[in-house]
Amino acid sequence: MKQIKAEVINISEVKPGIFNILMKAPYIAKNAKAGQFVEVLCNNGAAKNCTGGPLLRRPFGVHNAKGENIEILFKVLGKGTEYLSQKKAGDILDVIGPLGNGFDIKEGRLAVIAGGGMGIAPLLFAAKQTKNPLIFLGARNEAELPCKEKFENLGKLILTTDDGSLGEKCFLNIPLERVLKENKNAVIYACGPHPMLKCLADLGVKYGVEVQVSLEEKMACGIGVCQGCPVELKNKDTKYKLVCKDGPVFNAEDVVW
Amino acid sequence: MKQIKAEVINISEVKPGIFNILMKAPYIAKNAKAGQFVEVLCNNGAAKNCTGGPLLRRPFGVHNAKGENIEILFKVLGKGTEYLSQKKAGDILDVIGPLGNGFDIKEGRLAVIAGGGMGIAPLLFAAKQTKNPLIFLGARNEAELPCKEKFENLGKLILTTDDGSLGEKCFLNIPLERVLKENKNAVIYACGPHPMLKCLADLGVKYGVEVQVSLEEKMACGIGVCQGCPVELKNKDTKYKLVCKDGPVFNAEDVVW
Amino acid sequence: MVKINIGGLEFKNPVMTASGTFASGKEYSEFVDLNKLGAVVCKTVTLNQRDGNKPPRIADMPSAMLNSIGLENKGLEYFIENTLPFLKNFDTRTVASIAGNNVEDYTTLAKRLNECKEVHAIEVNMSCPNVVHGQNKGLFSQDEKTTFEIMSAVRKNTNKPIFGKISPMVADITVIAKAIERAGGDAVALINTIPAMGVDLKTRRPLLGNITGGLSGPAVKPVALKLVWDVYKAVKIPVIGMGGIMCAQDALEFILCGATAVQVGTGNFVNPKLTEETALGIEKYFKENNLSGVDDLKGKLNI
Amino acid sequence: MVKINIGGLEFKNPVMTASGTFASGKEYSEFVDLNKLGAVVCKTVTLNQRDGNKPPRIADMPSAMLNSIGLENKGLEYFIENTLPFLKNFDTRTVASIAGNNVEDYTTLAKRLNECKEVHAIEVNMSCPNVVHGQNKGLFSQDEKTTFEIMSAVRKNTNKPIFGKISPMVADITVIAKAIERAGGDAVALINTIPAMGVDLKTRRPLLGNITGGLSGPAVKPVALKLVWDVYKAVKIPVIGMGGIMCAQDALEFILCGATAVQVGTGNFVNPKLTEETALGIEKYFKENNLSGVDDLKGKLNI
Ligand SMILES: Cc1cc2nc3c(=O)[nH]c(=O)nc-3n(C[C@H](O)[C@H](O)[C@H](O)COP(=O)(O)OP(=O)(O)OC[C@H]3O[C@@H](n4cnc5c(N)ncnc54)[C@H](O)[C@@H]3O)c2cc1C
Ligand SMILES: Cc1cc2nc3c(=O)[nH]c(=O)nc-3n(C[C@H](O)[C@H](O)[C@H](O)COP(=O)(O)OP(=O)(O)OC[C@H]3O[C@@H](n4cnc5c(N)ncnc54)[C@H](O)[C@@H]3O)c2cc1C
Ligand SMILES: Cc1cc2nc3c(=O)[nH]c(=O)nc-3n(C[C@H](O)[C@H](O)[C@H](O)COP(=O)(O)O)c2cc1C
Ligand SMILES: Cc1cc2nc3c(=O)[nH]c(=O)nc-3n(C[C@H](O)[C@H](O)[C@H](O)COP(=O)(O)O)c2cc1C
Ligand code: FES
Ligand code: FES
Repeated sequence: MKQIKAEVINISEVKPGIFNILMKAPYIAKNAKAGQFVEVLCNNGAAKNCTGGPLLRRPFGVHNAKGENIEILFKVLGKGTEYLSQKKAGDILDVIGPLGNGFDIKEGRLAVIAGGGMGIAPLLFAAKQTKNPLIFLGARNEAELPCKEKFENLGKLILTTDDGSLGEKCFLNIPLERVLKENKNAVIYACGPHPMLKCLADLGVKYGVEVQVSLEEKMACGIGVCQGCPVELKNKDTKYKLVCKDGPVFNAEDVVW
Repeated sequence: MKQIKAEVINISEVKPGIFNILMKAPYIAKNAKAGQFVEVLCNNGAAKNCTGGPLLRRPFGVHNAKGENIEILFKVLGKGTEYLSQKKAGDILDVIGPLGNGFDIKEGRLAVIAGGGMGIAPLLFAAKQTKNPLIFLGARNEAELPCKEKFENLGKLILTTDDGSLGEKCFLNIPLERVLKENKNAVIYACGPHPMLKCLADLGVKYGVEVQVSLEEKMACGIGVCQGCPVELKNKDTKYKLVCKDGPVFNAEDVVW
Repeated sequence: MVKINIGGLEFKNPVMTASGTFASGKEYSEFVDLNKLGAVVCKTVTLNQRDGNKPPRIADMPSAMLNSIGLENKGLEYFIENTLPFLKNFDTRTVASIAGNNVEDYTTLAKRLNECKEVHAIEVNMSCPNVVHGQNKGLFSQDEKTTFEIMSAVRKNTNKPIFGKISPMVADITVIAKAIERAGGDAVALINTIPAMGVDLKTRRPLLGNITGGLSGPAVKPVALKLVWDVYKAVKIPVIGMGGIMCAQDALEFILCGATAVQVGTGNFVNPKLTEETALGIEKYFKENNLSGVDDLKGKLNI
Repeated sequence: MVKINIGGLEFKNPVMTASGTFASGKEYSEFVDLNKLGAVVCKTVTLNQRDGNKPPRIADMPSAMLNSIGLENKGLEYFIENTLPFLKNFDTRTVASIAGNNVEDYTTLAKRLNECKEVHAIEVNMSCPNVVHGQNKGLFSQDEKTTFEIMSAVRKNTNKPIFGKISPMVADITVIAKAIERAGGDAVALINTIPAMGVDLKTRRPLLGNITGGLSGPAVKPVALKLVWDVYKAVKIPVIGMGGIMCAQDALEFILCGATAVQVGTGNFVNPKLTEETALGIEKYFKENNLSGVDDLKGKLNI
């Protein structure tokens, strides 16, 4: 992991309120694994004078890494993401990464990608590192499902929305369960809202299938120093592990849901 | 006084680090007197989230008022002025004004304008409201003396700089004293660094000439509420008066220098 | 309208001005309709005229300001003759804020103001960090016994509702709040500014003429919320919360943490319309969320 | 190099890491050269493993952060066996930070760490706002007597320099600082975080799992400077200042207000190179201003 001055090469609003930033970060691009993340400073380097954005960095999954560049994909929720959304090509971002463990991609097993809402962000990179994955992407509605076209050539794409505005009108666990019934050697790589991940964890238990979930927690340091991002795990030497360092990807079986 | 949403019509860097903002503020343009000032919000309206600039407003003299527009002229010193310097045409500024008492322009008397450094800012407007003024502008060097050309047609212009890069190489009190010797009915309207104003106050006493000085103090409210901007005066019912409300213009005789 | 009641006195809504940040309302009445406010809490008045501290009295801090005004005011009689009459013209509550150098001063102030029918309630400021008191180094409200004595003295000399305004800088705020309650205080008002300072490295001088001052504004809000929550759990009398309120949401957060009313201070300087906007914003929130009164939100933190 | 001396121990410069914000240096050693720091103050260690508080443990505040970690750590023996060895590789001072539930815990911790030659000094944390102690509601360092007892117990059990780390939330910080001095403490370290809280109006829940937490970062600097200044004037032992240091200038301001050394906390999360940059910046400033040592700036406020 390194602290990088990354130049914004391109920023685009892919759906209303959802932005994609392509930035030059050769070290991170070269070293990042799917499921790892970066911590981006969202103020003008002048935390002291508080000119712009929050004090603490914000974590974002590596959405894509290619050549010297990486991409992040994010939704504007608060002042950190709002600050980032206003960046322009040529601006310099202060980024730390790559951070966390990333997915443990199991070759030779059926890769099932499962992304809900903004959870799809780190999964593009994951999908690219698996062979012929089955890709389940779900969201509340079409507007909340950005970048599906980027996934189209990577594997078989199954879309679901809560309101039926795109794909099947259901949660993604419904079509996903149909697949699990027939593919016990599948591995699920998942990221999304907590209830969705819990549901996948249950499916994993039911069908004896490995489920890797990428979790979220508020972060300060992002590198395992501050103990600010605990996740409760079962049967371990300590009650908590750290999302930023031991995660963000955990085996669903280990998590106290 | 009113709180106005003023659109930036033009912003220009007139000398390195010195900016002029022309903004649309009909109410202020119509009601402002020379020597009055405005208080400008220098953060994104989001003081709560501290996105950009300092919490407290910043005071600036009305540099010019014409039609629906006013101008301010300022030097970048800290985060408030830095924030303002980054504004663009079309941006909206939150401005309170006009504030303070302004100069008491005495018609029929010889008007002597005396501005040091950024003290020239409110004096353009003052010069315009006097007839055939003698205008003394002083600065450390040429680079610190913006907008002298704006004064050129308003009256007789006498320039001084500490390093001789423009006009006479001396403080402006030297040529000014020469004038006072011969014009006991002059009134001096002055703004500039504290030592310069003190020096003019002394000259006023020496020659029995009225000197009106525009003073500065850190401000919070700008309207006489917080008692944050005291200036010590002689022989008054209270020790202090307020720069924002009782001033910024004071009779030099009354001030405890 | 979100009416509230403190010590038997009704306020049309929970929004008050914080003492010292609104003078007596005259200046800000050009920006806000005072009739829309729950109360105007006037600048603290002392028995005699006070000149205040030497300048500079103001400095900027990250998300905050520092002040060391030093209770500049023209004294009690001037206040009664020249300041109070203005507020008679408005349909809002007038709260006088008082400070003394000792218990006797507070007694005199309370007795005299009790006679003024324009005054609806009295806030007892025992916590100005910019004034040094003769007998002890600290602020009155940093000491349980002194707090009790002052509040008792004021209680004996007025039957108007009285609020005890206290400093955040104590080991256990509940001890002080309980002393106010025991003495017959009708509300605990907090927080006053946090003692603080700033320096200029270039000149090696303090930023304030008085060296130290009081911190206020958004930076202190998390500290204030915690103390309001502590006091809310400890006493039965209402809590008046303040510290860093910059919008209606901030005010609602204070109510959620147990405040019956709120005061807006530093925020006035940033946005002169803030008091009225806060009152409107609270009303809107209560309507949208079908809350019938402040008790429906007060202290209702899900924990 | 701006060397300093605390309790007879030399530090190569006045910049230390603030406990709990740097772990034991391993992670940040990828960003900074630990050899460039005056000292690494390790995360507070307790006798036994502590799980810490339930999440969320972190929240953003204006110019600040809120935390309620709750002293999560693996306990004393783990610390000695697994953490300390790493720091042996660096030419900097290692300061262990300790916290207990009672005086006996502090005694045991001090005694055991006194045997570890890797430990150069001990910081006695009596002020973590995220831990509830059995016997009393407050923090140890909010009480003069408890502070004295703990520091005395530690003093008796180690001859290494000891720093008493204290909470800002007291009526009179000098009383606590003097208790540390009387007990034989070698330095007063302040401030620990300010007790605070945040709430989410939408969910009506506190932002932290532990409800309340501690505030740190730029917002608290003015409060910290004032307390450092107060303590500097009250005691003869060195003051170690911290609270919101985000650059060398901030650190120099602390020294100007009387600090002999400074600690960098929250700033590490914003800028992982901050400790080293601060050390370099201080050195540059001293050189440019022809200051021969920290005493040339310490407490030299023009007033
Ligand atoms: C390891 C990791 C990887 C992440 N990757 C991505 C990513 O690739 N793309 C992306 O868009 N986001 C991602 N997130 C979430 C992202 O970090 C947050 O959305 C961001 O920090 C919000 O910052 P803010 O300042 O804009 O909002 P804040 O001001 O912090 O919060 C604004 C509001 O949004 C809520 N909020 C904050 N974070 C979340 C969240 N994660 N989910 C739902 N509500 C939230 C807050 O509670 C608050 O109500 C990731 C988080 C983690 C821990
Ligand atoms: C009534 C009034 C009218 C004014 N009119 C003008 C004007 O027309 N044009 C203009 O350029 N300025 C004017 N000023 C000064 C202006 O308000 C300040 O320059 C401004 O507030 C600085 O804000 P900042 O946030 O950029 O600097 P800060 O961050 O507040 O300060 C940065 C540094 O500059 C120093 N500083 C701040 N203000 C001044 C000052 N006035 N003189 C010298 N050093 C200072 C500070 O001490 C600090 O070291 C006026 C002031 C008053 C009271
Ligand atoms: C400039 C200024 C003057 C103040 N004067 C007084 C005062 O006279 N009496 C008083 O009780 N509090 C006074 N205060 C404290 C405020 O009433 C309030 O308690 C504090 O500022 C916290 O609220 P805020 O963050 O909204 O400003 C003053 C505060 C400021 C900023
Ligand atoms: C996440 C976090 C964890 C902390 N843990 C400890 C701790 O274990 N022991 C301790 O004495 N102080 C702890 N502190 C307090 C800091 O050491 C420091 O006193 C405080 O944060 C003020 O400095 P700052 O503003 O530079 O962060 C912690 C602070 C933070 C932000
Ligand atoms: S964010 Fe600091 S340990 Fe995870
Ligand atoms: S700035 Fe508030 S009284 Fe002058």
